[in-house]
Amino acid sequence: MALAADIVSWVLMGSGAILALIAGLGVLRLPDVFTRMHAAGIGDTLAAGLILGGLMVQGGFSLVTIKLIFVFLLLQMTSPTSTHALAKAALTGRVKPKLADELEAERSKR
Amino acid sequence: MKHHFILRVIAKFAIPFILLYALYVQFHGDFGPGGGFQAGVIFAAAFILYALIFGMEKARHAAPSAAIRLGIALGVLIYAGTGVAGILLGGKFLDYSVLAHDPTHGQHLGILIVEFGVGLTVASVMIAVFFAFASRPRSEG
Amino acid sequence: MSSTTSVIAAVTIAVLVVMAMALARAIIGPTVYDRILAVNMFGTKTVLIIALVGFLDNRPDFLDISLLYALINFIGTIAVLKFLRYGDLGRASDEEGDI
Amino acid sequence: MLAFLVVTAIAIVRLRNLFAVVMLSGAYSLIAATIFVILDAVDVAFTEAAVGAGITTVLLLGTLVLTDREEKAPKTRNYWPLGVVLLTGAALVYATLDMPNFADPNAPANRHVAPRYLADTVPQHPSGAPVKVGVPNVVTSILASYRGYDTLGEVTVIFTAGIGVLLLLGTPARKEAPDPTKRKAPARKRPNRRKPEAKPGETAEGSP
Amino acid sequence: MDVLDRVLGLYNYWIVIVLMMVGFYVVMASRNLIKKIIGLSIFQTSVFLLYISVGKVRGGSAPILDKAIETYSNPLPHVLILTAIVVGVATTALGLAFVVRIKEAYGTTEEDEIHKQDERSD
Repeated sequence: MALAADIVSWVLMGSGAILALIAGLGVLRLPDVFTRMHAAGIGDTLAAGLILGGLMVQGGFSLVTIKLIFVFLLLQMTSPTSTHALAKAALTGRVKPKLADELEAERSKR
Repeated sequence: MKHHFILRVIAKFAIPFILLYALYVQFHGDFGPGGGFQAGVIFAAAFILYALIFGMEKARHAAPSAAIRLGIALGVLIYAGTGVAGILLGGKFLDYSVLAHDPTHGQHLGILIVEFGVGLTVASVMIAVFFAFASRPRSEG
Repeated sequence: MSSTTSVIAAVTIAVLVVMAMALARAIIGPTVYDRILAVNMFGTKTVLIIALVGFLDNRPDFLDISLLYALINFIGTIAVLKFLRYGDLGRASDEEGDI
Repeated sequence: MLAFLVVTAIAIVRLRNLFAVVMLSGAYSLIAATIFVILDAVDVAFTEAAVGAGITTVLLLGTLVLTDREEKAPKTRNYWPLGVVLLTGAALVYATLDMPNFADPNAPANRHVAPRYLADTVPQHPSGAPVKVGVPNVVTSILASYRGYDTLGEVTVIFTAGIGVLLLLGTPARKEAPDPTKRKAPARKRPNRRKPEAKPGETAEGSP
Repeated sequence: MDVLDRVLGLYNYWIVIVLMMVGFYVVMASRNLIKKIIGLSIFQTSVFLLYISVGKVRGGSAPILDKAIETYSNPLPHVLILTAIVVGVATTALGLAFVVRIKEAYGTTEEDEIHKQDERSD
């Protein structure tokens, strides 16, 4: 039973770490703010959630797990919010999405 | 940012928890990391978030400047007053052992009160400083 | 237990690498939004690092700190974004009341 | 982590956009706090995270709102600060050669009073038996009990700084703001009195 | 081996010195007052780091008493730095308030322009 829990937590943490790495690569390599936001936003939320979930399984039923749940909830709440606010600010700012031109071209063709 | 409904909803949801967390940090400082300084800063951070999202007008309403100034002074007064209370009860300045019958309890009580004073002052000063910066009109040139 | 510890250590190293990437983006980022994004991500990863280090040290009581980090990170991002709107909209006069 | 810290610091030096500098100083604070956690100083990390990453960033942003956002490029390049810095750094590195190794349990700093603090007792005043403090967080008990005088002085410093900021920024700017509705602080009744040239309609609008 | 040991043992202090010098350089070389204050806070953080490094004990844990733990790090530097951080932010706030007032009085935050205006008014 303990082994099963361990394995579950390893899988969760490992996939979280891999996702985090992918998100990091995306933030480093993608061409403009909005595409980077995809990498960062989704990667952040899901990777953080998975890693915290793995730790929760490690912690068992205790105060630690409750605190972890709080951290988890807070992250799930605030991270998308700030990504949303950032996207909105970037859009109303001077930044133009890189794919906007192609989108326009596509639309005019139709 | 009138259209930021998401921000508003999230903030409305989060601020009570931040305040509660500040109180937890304040009074749990004896057993875990935390204490007056940290709690004060977190408490102030909740007000700063409120002011950022709902505007200075409402924030001033929530924390009137007279109350903040009172808080600044009162925190220091609580700290020093605890010390004086030690003298009056027959100890030395800031000697908490005489505050209760059992010296250990006295120490505990003294630490708790003093931390409360610290937290009050820090929170009030941080809120006051932020308000001073945020509500200052921008000068041209 | 020891294999779990090594898994946690590996995850910690991965998160450190991600932090390095985010930091690089924050330093080279061409627009301010890139920097905000990277710093926000950096903060999230810091939360994870604190939690992981707590488990590595076998003293996971210190999750309070990572809770605090998540909070502060959020507040910082909101403050920065408000500042940006503020600057872009020109002068301060039309703001403050309804941001 | 230490390498991160150095990289961030150097980036702060190189960048000229003050906004980016503020962002990076927030990240710098976070890194420092993480290092504090790794070095077992949880309380310090707590404070550094809340203060450095939260309050200081917000205050710096508030200052940037009120002042410029770009640093102007220096007209002349000056090399003497670099020289002074290198010289001082070399002297300090030479001085570290006498320091004990990192994390040495027998370093003098760790053998002087720390064991007494960790024993969790205070000597009672009229030469009685030592009193148990009974507070598990040693940092808190030192802060409030053993070194209560320090902390009292320090609270006074914060008090004074708060009063100073209020004195500096609580009064209105000398130049009148172009838009009277912008001023909204109820604590500022003085500008209205000191504004004889304002039209009556404007003042009425300014004080709803 | 001994040299390597010393280098590893002093590595932390050297990082502290590098940071301190970076902060010092910003304070001296930068003409912008806000950047000077940020440099000052870098300097401060390096001092904090120095203290905390001194207080670390090998194999020690965070100084929160627990029955299961034998060695703790030295709590005294933590206390000193705890207060120093809060005092640091208070002084930073005061400095920033001064910068705002200077900006209002002179219209700039660049040091040399302020000097120029001072000379002109003499």
